[in-house]
Order: sequence, then structure tokens, then C-alpha cells
Amino acid sequence: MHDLVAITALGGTDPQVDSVGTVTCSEVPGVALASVAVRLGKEQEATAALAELTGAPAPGVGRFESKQIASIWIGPDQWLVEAPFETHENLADQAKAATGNAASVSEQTDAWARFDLIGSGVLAVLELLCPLDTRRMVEGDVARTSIHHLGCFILCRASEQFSVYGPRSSAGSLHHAIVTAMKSAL
Amino acid sequence: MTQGNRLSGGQIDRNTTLSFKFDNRSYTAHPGDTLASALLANNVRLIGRSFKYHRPRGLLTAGSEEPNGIVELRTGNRQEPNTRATTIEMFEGLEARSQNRWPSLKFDALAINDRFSNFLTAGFYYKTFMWPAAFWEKLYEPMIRRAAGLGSLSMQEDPDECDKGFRHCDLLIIGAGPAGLMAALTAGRAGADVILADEDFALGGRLNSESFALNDGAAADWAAQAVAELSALPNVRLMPRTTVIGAFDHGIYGAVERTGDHLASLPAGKPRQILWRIYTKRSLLCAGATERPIAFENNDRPGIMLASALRTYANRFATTAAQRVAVLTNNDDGLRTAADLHAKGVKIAAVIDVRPDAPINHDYEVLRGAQVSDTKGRLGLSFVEVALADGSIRTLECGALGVSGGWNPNVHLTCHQRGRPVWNDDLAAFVPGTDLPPGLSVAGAANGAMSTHGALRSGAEGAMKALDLKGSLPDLPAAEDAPASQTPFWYVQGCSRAWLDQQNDVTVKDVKLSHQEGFRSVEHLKRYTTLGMATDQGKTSNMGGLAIMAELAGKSIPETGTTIFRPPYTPVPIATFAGRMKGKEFHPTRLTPSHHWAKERGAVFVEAGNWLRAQWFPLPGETHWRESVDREVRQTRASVGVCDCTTLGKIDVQGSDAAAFLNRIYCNGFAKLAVGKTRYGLMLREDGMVMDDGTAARLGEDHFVVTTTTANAVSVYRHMEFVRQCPFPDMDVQLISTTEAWAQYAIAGPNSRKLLQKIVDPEFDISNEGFPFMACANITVCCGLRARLFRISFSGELAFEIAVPSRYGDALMRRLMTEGEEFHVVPYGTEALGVMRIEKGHAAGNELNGTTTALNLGMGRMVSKKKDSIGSVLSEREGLNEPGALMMVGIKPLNQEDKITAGGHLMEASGPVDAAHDQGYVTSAAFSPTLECHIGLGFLKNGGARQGEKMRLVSPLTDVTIDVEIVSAHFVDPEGERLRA
Amino acid sequence: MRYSGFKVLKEALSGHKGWKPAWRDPEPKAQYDIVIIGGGGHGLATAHYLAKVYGQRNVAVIEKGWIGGGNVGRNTTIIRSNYLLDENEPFYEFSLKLWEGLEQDLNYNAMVSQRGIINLIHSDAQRDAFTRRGNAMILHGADAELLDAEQVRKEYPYLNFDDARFPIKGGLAQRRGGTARHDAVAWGYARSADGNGVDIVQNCEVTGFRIEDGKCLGVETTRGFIGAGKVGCAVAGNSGRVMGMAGIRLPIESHVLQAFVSEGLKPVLPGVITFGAGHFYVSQSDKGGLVFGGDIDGYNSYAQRGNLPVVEDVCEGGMALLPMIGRARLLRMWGGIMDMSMDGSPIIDRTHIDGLYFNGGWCYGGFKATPASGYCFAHLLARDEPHPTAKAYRLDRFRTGRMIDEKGVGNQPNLH
Amino acid sequence: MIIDHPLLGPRDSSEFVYLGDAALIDRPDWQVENAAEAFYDYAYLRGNPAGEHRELWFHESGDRSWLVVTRNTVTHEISKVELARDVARAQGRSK
Repeated sequence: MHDLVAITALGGTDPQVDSVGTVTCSEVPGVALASVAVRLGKEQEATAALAELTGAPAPGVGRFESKQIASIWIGPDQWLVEAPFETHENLADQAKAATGNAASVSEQTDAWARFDLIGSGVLAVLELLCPLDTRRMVEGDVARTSIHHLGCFILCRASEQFSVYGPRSSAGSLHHAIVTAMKSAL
Repeated sequence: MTQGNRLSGGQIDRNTTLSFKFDNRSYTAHPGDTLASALLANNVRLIGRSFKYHRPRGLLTAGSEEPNGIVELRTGNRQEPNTRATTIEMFEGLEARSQNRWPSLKFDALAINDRFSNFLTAGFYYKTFMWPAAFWEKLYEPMIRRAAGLGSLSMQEDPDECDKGFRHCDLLIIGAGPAGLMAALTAGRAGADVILADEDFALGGRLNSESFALNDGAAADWAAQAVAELSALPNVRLMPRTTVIGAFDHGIYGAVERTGDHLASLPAGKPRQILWRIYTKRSLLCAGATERPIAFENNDRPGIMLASALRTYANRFATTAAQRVAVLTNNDDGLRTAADLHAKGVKIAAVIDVRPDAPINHDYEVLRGAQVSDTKGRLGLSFVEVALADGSIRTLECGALGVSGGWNPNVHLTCHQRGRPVWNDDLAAFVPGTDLPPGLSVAGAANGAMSTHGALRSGAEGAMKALDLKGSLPDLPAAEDAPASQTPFWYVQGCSRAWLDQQNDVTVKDVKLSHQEGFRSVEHLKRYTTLGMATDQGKTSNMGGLAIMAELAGKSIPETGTTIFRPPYTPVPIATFAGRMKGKEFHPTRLTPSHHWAKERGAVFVEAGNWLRAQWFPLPGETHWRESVDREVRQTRASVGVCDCTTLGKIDVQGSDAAAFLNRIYCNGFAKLAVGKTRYGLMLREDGMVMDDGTAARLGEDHFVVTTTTANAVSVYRHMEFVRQCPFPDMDVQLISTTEAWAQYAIAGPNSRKLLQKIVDPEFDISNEGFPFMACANITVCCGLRARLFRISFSGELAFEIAVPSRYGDALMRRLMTEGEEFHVVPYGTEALGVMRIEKGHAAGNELNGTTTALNLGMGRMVSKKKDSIGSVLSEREGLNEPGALMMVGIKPLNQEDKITAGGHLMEASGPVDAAHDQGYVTSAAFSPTLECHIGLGFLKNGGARQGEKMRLVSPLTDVTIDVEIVSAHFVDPEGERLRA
Repeated sequence: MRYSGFKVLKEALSGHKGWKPAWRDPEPKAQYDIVIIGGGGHGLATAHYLAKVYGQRNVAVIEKGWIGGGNVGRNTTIIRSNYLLDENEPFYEFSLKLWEGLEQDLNYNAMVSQRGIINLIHSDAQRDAFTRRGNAMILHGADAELLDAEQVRKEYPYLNFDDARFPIKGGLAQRRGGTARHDAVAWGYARSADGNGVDIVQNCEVTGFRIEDGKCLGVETTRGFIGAGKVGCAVAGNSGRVMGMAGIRLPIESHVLQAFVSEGLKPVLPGVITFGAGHFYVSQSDKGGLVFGGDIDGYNSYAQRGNLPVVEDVCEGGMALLPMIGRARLLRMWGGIMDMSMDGSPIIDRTHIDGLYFNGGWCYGGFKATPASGYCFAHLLARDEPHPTAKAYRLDRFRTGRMIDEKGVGNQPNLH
Repeated sequence: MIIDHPLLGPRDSSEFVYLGDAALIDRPDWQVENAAEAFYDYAYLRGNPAGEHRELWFHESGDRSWLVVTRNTVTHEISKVELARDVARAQGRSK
């Protein structure tokens, strides 16, 4: 096993946690990600393989499923699979093995920085950040939108529990935007 | 004596006394006051000066339509010019100053302009100040500029912050007067998702300003109850202090919430204002109406106010502008002012009613069929001259005159998508037209329902219609239902210096002159006289000007036209539109995986798009950037250097058609590229110009990794998606950006392989035979970490690029530095990178400037004619293939000491230096430590055939002329032996 | 009637009785030698130069609404000649020279004010590009000055030098650049053209062209047919619409550009400033308002209004560059329709229809070009050959591959 | 503006990037004998209508779909939104 030490998107060895009032924003580095895109004409095979891999049917438009491996719809015939990093560092290989020639698979683990926003009042924070009507989002809803000029995914994990995925290189700017909004709204 | 003009009652909290300053004098006020009401309560009528003639100015209104009562609010770096006293909510310690006067408000030197008003008529400046020509900038204009302008900025950064936000609702109700409140109750009770916004801090609109009853209680009490019920409804969001500024496309409204302007100071982290983008399914405009003045001689003295404003000050703010008040009206509504003030114990000098049949009143005198012929009072009104019905003149002593010329519906938002209001004869006013912004409907006085009952009713109806609610109307409170008809009376015949636009000093005389000179359309009138161009946007002046123009043109008002209103409804601070996107947060910042390490090393960083990249790594003792850069270059070429090149775009291209797809994207061929090999690719725009260049590595039969330049990563990805989704929808190819997923480092120099061998796991052979130039592979490093290795070179040295998951980028860089110590490895930054690529003659951003073709770059032959690729057809146009076309060349100074100027132009060795003899230009330049002189790349006419030619490089801009020699662009290792070593 | 300080004085003392309309309001004649479509800056300037320079007086300018109601009255009033390419710089420099003599030429004070313009530099690559441009300007006989950050700071100490996301590294200055009072430009040209016998016909909308065997005989209008030896179309913004009536497809898209003005302020900015790392440029009018703008909204539009995203984008640029304008209030916003051409440069040329001439594709550079555009269009109409400074502005340059692309973004109009 | 995405429903236009006339889907065949003229027309000439306009938008901060939006250039009213890929296939485009 290699001995290189990983750092989080915000540059620390430990994830950063910020609380303002009732809302907590936590950096979540412990996830592995891979994209699974259906090959032309292989929709059935690919979605079946994806279901097999994740233990849940491939989610439809704007939805995600989270069983042993989560699958997140990100575009037509395209999903992100998400799993704990320590157990699935090679998630892309697993996904490729599962889907074979039915799908194109790409490593995405470190393409993204994840922040979980949890607590009552979180909607007041989100309405300062993105144009989505997050009040209408229910558990299992996902949408990509723009936060302070950054393309981000917003996942509703449960009532008043959201995950925000933003581009890793801009994690600092995204984090600043979120914490600023928390101080403003709460 | 303080607050000498206070009356009984009102909606102010007398238990608390606040102190404030105006022009450095201290006064007292109460919560619930505005600065305007507090000044009146303290018997201050003179508040400002007008724009052009510097005439004394007091308050005209009690609301956001105020043209006169504008002040500089707050102090230091929070100073806020041109703020309407009528909308400033009182707080403890408030400080305000009058503006546009010198040396003082009472004695303003520029009031002299008023004496010369005869010369300063509309448009006079277009006719003079022309001779001598040079005097305009030197003399006339500086004078005008100093005199012009209103308030002043602090010239410092505002420490307070603004936010932006986004809200969604089924129904947005704009205005919380009787119509808006009734609409909100109707919609809210029906369970709709409602937002009710009002610019005032107290919801209720005119209900807070009137003395009449709703049901059997005070109108204001009913409003308070309605607000209480609404705030208890979870599906209704009340937004007081929120001005809806504009109706934009598809039901999006801009709204400004003043979250902190009423506070003495902001709590930490809280915004002063929030710009809301409100997404609505439907919206209901209940913005009410604005009273219109009547023009008469000298109608601009402090103390002359709208009748409804006097009523608002008396009933809501418990204050009067003076102890003796007269009223001029052409309608019954104006009479309410006299009645209310009288009831509060204010002496009514007389009611001047232009109607011969005006109703008599027993409490005070009503002068029927009378008009105001003139007024007196230097800094405030003291006498009103009345022309009685019998033609005789009577002088009334009074400190305030309430003027009512009827009401104009507030149609502004209905015009924001260029819809035009229509004329209504009964109201003698413009009402909303039929071409409203989609989804918007109008209720209440804004729609011509002038009575309180009418407003309540149309509010309820409007909500039901907007939400398509069935059933009968809700019960409405009993309220006055006076008939709405108005007979217009715009101005007193024969008046001349009668003000229409009081801030910009536009008088009846100016409108007449404008007509006389042919500026007769409303647009010409506005632009020629500046009528309605002041900070109030003509809310109280446009109609009067239009009416007079109509009369002069002998046309009706609707024939003459209407001015439509543009956003914003009221002026909005620029900071509010910017929100947090300023200073360092103007754009997001992208950091490379080695950023924190580079910072520890004391690297100097530079912006590359949104990225921050290490520019060079100074060592202790290095005093000039050139020392560091030269060292980085020399050491890399001598041994080994490492550079973070993560910022290059990386796009995963997969699918059974991946190769065919790249064949379309790149002008050179990719179909036959072997697995495990990388190839340089040149990408054209459809117009034949070079769009980008980079490499494509074939990791598998149906898997490529494409790199783009840092600058074009996003646009190239977008372009690829376009090609696969639009012209070629059935190509089996899938794309995703992996730029951020991988930390990628260039390891360059003769010892780069030796260094790599220390971290690449032994099962991978990276010898020249096992891993030749342009090879690529998936490998592992440092005992099992997955990585990608490419043998490509930008520097011209033996070089590799290695990629590992970004989270390990920091650790890998540190490992490379420790493992490389024996080779004296150096990290190098973008400067050294740039020097080495110029030495090698690689085109980069400065050469790929969007106007260069493959031919210009000397790569014309790369454009395959055997296949269809984007841009190949149009690249063959004659204009792009003329003999003597620009070609990329290398440039060396004849005198080793001379510096090459990027941006300099190339001229023949002798002959004239001018545009006609321009031969080309220098795109990039650097000092080459390898050649130990400055070198450059550039484009030269017919450059391919001019190697060895002596020319002049001229840069008159920087006063440079040097002799140069045209050479091959490949200054270093032209045969490429090093990179194949 | 000649305008002068003495005339103003005399009229003031005699109650302003003597002022006459600035231009007549004539009925259109049945036939003119030349009919110009479009009573905007370019159309009126064309008429002025046709009459004054080329002796063509049997000319009409027909305008669908009121003159000066289009882009000449809806812009940010900047004049400059800081162009890079050989095909552009001589033309815009010619225009700037005409600006410098405009008031005396027109006997109308259009408040041409050469208070200077500075394009800010934020990167080394930008400095290289501006150096090349500044040199091109000087080689073409214009003025240019390269400033370092300290020199910029001396002139504009309150720009964001200390907390900037994209630090200011210098600027390219053109001292002869500046601003002009946009409405007055239209009125001055109209008054002068009218004085030289040109008929300015307002509220007369073109509804079609009368074209017989390849020759344009005149225009159908809401006020009847008007015959013409030659028809010149100068309706930038609406070129697609009008030339469409002649069956001509153009290398042009119509886009909306928003502009903004703040409340009046005591003097803040002496000259014109252009942000190099965002979409924002600004000057201060003589009345005291900050006049500013930025990028076009980016989608095809004929609606003279824009939307919030661009308003915000422009104000973000403003705050990033000038943090001290935060409490200045945006008073008014408006939109103008731009002829966005396929290479960002204009077209002044004949069409394939005999007797029909076209002037358009000005993108958002039209105002500063007004005098030269009018002069060169007049030259083309009068002489049937392009004016030397406008000879590259040909319709067929896209077919032959001779684009004039200052920005180097190619055939995507909304990027120019 | 609001673009009613055929998959995602109404989304703010600031999530999208505009390209231009949907005719850009109909890229000419590079081998037809008047290819040069065809590509000139394709790349440069526009109907630029005042009224209904079919145009391409890219959902960059969204699902990365290219859309064909039918929008009135005078009122900005959007009457139809389709996936560009479907439109292209319906027009017979393939590889």
C-alpha cells in the first residue's frame, strides 16, 4: 500500500466543520466517485449493470438512489456513482467491470469537493446561494446549478439535509460562499 | 423648541425619543418617523437646493416619488448621497446633510444662477460654448461639471455588505395597501404560496395615512389586523422594506430588501440590502397611485407640498409642515387634507378650489373657482397670492400649501417589457394597457380603482383571478367608495416660471421653448429639457409636461404620447446588484493540487483565468525575478525540473466512435493512433482559425484523454458536446471533464527519467525502449497508487507528465522534491515554462490569438484534406491562403544586449516606419538563459522564406527600435534529439 | 439661423421669441436622388456630409419614429480610435478627427470632450496585446500611451489596487478619446442637413423596397412610395429586419446591449475607464451621472430591454474595479439593439441589388464611428466607390476569408 | 429568462450558454461540389428574424444538454424547447 498522505479539498489533513446557529457545514472528503455514461444503444444493459452494482434501479431524471453504492443522475444516460472512499477507492474500476462495454466510466473521485449542510434554517442559507427552489426538493432529489459562478450539484439527502458538490479546485471559494451565506441568513 | 410641529395621534412611538442631526444641528424624533417627518416636526422646511438654479427646496411628497428632499445620509465611508428623506427610517444617532449647496444651505453662492435663468433655458448649452474650440475642455466644461452633480461619494470602499438571493412563489403581490392586503388575505387563506412585498417599513399603504374608517375602526387598525393574520399563515411571506424594482422576462422580478438601512449599525455578517430574484407563477401589481401637482408661478417653494403628503404627515406621522396651511385642489380628495389638518387643530388659511361648484365647508373658508397666481417667501413659503373667481387678487399668509391635481396610477412595472399604458378619460390619467408582462395583472388604484372599497374589491378579485380560485369573493370591510372621476387641471394659465420637474428645474416656459424649437415628441421633450430625468424619474412631473405639450400641439394627451418607464422603479445602489462578488471574491479562485506546498516554498503566484499558478520560486538571496526564472530554466535543462500543469484541461473521450470523433474535432488524423500512444492535435473553429491545441492520449481502443490549453478548457468541452449532440448525434462517444480529478505534473530534463524511476513501481518499464517519446500508460507509483504517465514535452527536453488523484498531488510533489534532491531538482513556474516553450518554438496563447490559421503557425500541412474535420473547408478560402501570408518565425536581436518587445512591429531594415510598411509583429518574448540573449516569436509576412533576413523591431509606444534577425522558431534542439533521448 | 453666445444673450433679453424649429417637418417628395433609411446618428450624418461635402441636396432621411430615438440616443457616449487592425484603425482615427471639428462644422455644441480613455491591463499577455495595439495606433498616426500600474494609480487612486482579484498592471491610454453628448450629435447633424436642404421625414416607416429587374427604384413607406435614384440603409440594430424586405440575408445577428446611468454625483471620474478583467466601462457625464455598461445579454433580441444576469454582471465588474461606487445608485437602465456582425466589424458597401446600399454591422462600436460612417457612406453613395478608410468593410469578405476580427473569436456574434 | 428544459423543467437562463441559430445543426456535407459556398452560408449568413427564432442553448451549469429553444426575439416569449440531439436525429443527422 502506498504511503502518500491525502489532503482534503480545503487543503487540510482533516475535514473542516463550520457551525453557525443551527446549521452545520462539513467538508466530506471520504467519498469515491465515478461517472457512468451509457454507450449508444446499450441503455438496457448499462442500467441493468448499474442496478446490479448499486443495489438500486438506475435513478431517473433529477433523482438519486443511495443503497450500498449511491447512483446520482447527472445528465441524459449519465450517472455518478458514489461510495465510501476507504472501501471503494477504485470505484471506477468496479463500475467499469460491472458495465463492461455497455458504458463509459471515468474516475471522478477528486474532481469534486463535497460539503454537507445540515440543520434547521438550511433553506434560508440555500436561497442566498442558488436559483433552485430548494424548498420543493425532497429526499432523493438532485440538481446541478450555479453557486457564485460555480457549477455545483445539490442533493437533498433528507429534510433540512443537503449535500453540495462543487469543483475541487474552487473548494475554498465555494466554502467561503456557503459560510458567508450562513452568517448572513442565520 | 423641539418638535414644535407635532400633532396628536399618529403611528409613532412617543415613549422612545431618538436624537438625530441634520446639517450638524441636533433634533429629536420618535421610532416610526422618517427623516422627513422628523424634520417637519422640528419645523425644518428647507432641506436642499435644486439642480440648475439652486433654488431652495423642501419636501414635496411623503414617499419614494420625492424629487426635492434628498440628502447625504450617514458619514465617513458609509456616506450615501441623494437619499430621499421621505424614505429614511429614523434611527438613533442618524446623521444627514443637505447637498448641492456652497457654502451653506441658507446662503448658496450658485443661487446666482436663478438670476440668470433667462439665459440658462432648456438646451442653451447646445447653442454656445463652441468658440474657441479648445475652451470647451479647458474652461466651459470644468465649470459646468463642478456646478453639476448632486450629492458626493465618500470616495472610499463601503464597509457594509450586500447579498443576493432567490425566491419562488405562486403569487407575488407588489404593494401592501388596501388592494395588496386584501389580495394577500384572499390568496393566503386559499393556501397559495404568496409573497407580499412593499417598499414601506409599515405595511398598509394609504390606509396608514387616512383618517377614514374601515368597518367601524381606523383604517390603520384594519391594516394591522390584516398583517397579523397574514404573518400567522405559513404559506405567506411578508417582505416589508422591499421594493420590487423591475419586471423581467418570464415572471422573474427583481426586488431590493433593505435589511439594514434602518439600523444604526449592522450586526456582524448581516447584509445592508439583499437583491432578490423572485421567480413567480403569477404576480399582482397593487402599487397604488401618486398624487400629481398643479403648476403655478413659483410653485417650488419649501412648504408647497402634495395635499396627500400633508395628510400622511398629519395622520401617520403626527406632524404638520406649518401651523397655517392652505390647500389648492381640483378634486374632492384634496379637501380631505383640509378636513384632517383642521381636525388635528391646524389652522386652515383657506381652501383654494379651482372648481366653481366646489363644496362649501363651515369650519374654514373655501375659495371657489380660485387659482394660485403666485407665491412669496425666500427660503420657504410665507404668502400665497390667490386669483379669485371675480379676477381680484387676495393674499393668504400660510407656511404650507397642499396641492392636489388628482392622481396617477403607478403603472411603472406594467411598462417594463415596453408595454404602453392607455388613457382613461374618466380618470384623466394613464392606466395599465393590455400588453402587460406575461403573468402580471393589476389591482387597486394602480388599475384605476381609486376608492378604498374599489381597491379592496379589485385586490380580492385580482387574487382569485390570478390563482383561478372558484367561489365567491371574501367579505370586504366597509369602506368609503367615493366616485373616481377627475377633471384635469394641469397648470394655471399665464404662468411661466412654474415648475414641473422641481429637481432638474424644468418649468412650463422650458416646455414651451422645446415645442417652439421643434422638440415635440415626448422623447425629444425629455431629452431636450431633461424633464423627468432626475432621481425621481418624473413620477410627479412627466404628466404635467406631457399635458402642456399636448395643449401646445393642439392634440389630446394620448395623441401626444406617453413616456414608458424603465427599471428600476426606484434607484438601487450599485453594490446591491453586485452582492458579494467583489474584491477577492469577484470570481472564484481555482487552486492547483500543489498550491499549499508552493505557498510554503514562497512561490510567487499569478492569475491564469480563474487559476492561481506558481509564477516562479524565489530562493533566499534572489533579488530579481529573472534570477529565479533563469535558474529554473537552466537547472531544468541541465538536470530536472517539476511544474504543476494540472490547469491544462483534461477531457475523457470514450466510446466506440471515440477515434472517429477526434478525427472530426482535430484537423489532423487520429483514426490510426495506436493504443498506448499520444499525438499532438490541432483543433480548428468552423471558420478555419485555430481554436486550440493539445494532445490526445489513447489509453484504450475506445478511450482517449484529451488535453486542452488552460484558457480554453471550458469552451473546448462545450464545442465537443456541440459536435456530438448537434451535427453528429449518433456518434457513440461520451465526454466528461476530468481536469480537477487528476493532479498532473510535468517532469522535464535529462534526469527526469531517473527521478521518475524512483517513484514509478518497478513492474513498469519507462526506459526509452519500453516507454518511447509520445507513449502513454496507466501505471502505479509509490507502491500502488494509480497514476497515468505520458511521455510528452513542452520544454523540448526529455520529459514526462504524470497524473495522480488530486488528493495525493500535494504528497507526490513533496515526494518528487525529496527523491529529486540528488539531481538538485527544481520546481519551475509559469515564467520558466514560458521561456522554455519560446526557446522550443511552441505556439501558445499569444500565438493562438483566434486570428491565426494552421498555415500562419507553419502547420498548414497538418490540415488533412482526406477527411471531414471542423474548419477544414473554410480554412481553404483565398483570403486565408494568400502568398505572403503571415508565418510564425523566431526573432533574435543583432545586438545581444537588446531586448525584444512583445507587441513590437517588424519593419524592413531600412525605409519608412509606418503602417503601410508594417511586416508583422512580435507575439512572445523572453530572455533565453540557454542562448543567453533575448528571443522572440512573431508573425511575419511570408515569414517562412525570410530566415536570416535583418529587420527592425519598432515599438514607438515604448520608444524602442532595434535591429533583429529572423530565425527559425525552434531556438533549441530543432531536431528534437533531446526529447527522444 | 446661426447659434452663438450672442444669439443666446439676445434671445434671453427678448423673451426667446426668435428661436425657430431646429429642423423642418416636411412632407416627403415623390422622388429624391438619394433616400437614406434611418434617422439615427449614421443616417443623419450621411445626409449632412452628402449635402455639405458631396453637394447632394436632393436627399431625404426617412425615420420610422422620431430622429435620434435609436442607438444614437441609447449608448454610453464614448469616442475613441484605439483599434488594432489595419482595416479598422484608419477609419476610426478619421472619425475621431471629424469629432474634433464637429461643433464648428455643425454650429452645434455636441459637447465633444476629449478627457481620455484608459483600457486597463491585468496580465502580461494583455500588456503584450495592448502594446501591439498601441504601436498599431501610433503607426497609423493616432495617439497612444502605455501606462504602468503606478501611473494609472496617480490618475485614478480609488481604483481597486489593493484587494483586487485581478490586479491592475497598467493601462493603454488614448488621451484624445473621450465622450460626446449623444442626443446632441443626432440633433446637430439633423439641423445642419436640414439647413442644407435635406428633407428629414419623421414617422415614416419603410414597409418594402420597389425592386425591378435587379434595380432598386425606391421604398414603400407608411406615407406612400418614395422614389429614389439610390437608397442607403443605415438602420443598425434593425438591419436584418429592413434588408430582409429586400430578400437579403446578412452576416449579422441583432443583440441587446444594456447601458446604465447612476444618480447625479459631484465629479468622481475625469475620463473613461475600461476594466480588462470583467465586463465594465464607465465615464461620468457633465450632469454628474456615472454612465456605464458591459457585455451584451448574449441572445438574439429586437426588444430594447435586457435581463438581470447582465445587470448584475456589469455591477459586479464595477464593484470589483471601483469599490467606492457601492452607494451610488443605478438610476436608469435601457437596452439598445446592436447589429452584431460575424467578425465584430462593420459593413459599408453596395448590395447585389443595383441602387441599394448598406451601412451596418456596427456591433457596439457605432456611436464613436458616427462621423466617419456618415462621411464614408456619403462618399460611397455619391461616388459609387468606397472611401479609402472604409474600403475593407465589404459584404463579401466572409466569403473570401478576409475577416476583420479584432477580438479573434470568429463567427459567433455574441462573443464580439 | 426561464428555459423550460424538456427533462428538468423550468431553469434560470443564467445556467445556460447561448450559441445561436439552430441552423448550425445542419452542417453541410464537406464533399458536395459547392462545399465552400455551402459552408460560407452555414457559418456566416443568418435569417436574424424579428419574431420566432430557433436557437441553440447549452445547459452548462446543468445536465450538459444542448437545447433547441424556439423564442420570439421581440417579446422573448419561449414557445418550445427540445433536446438538440432529438431535433438533429429528426432532421436525419447521424454520424
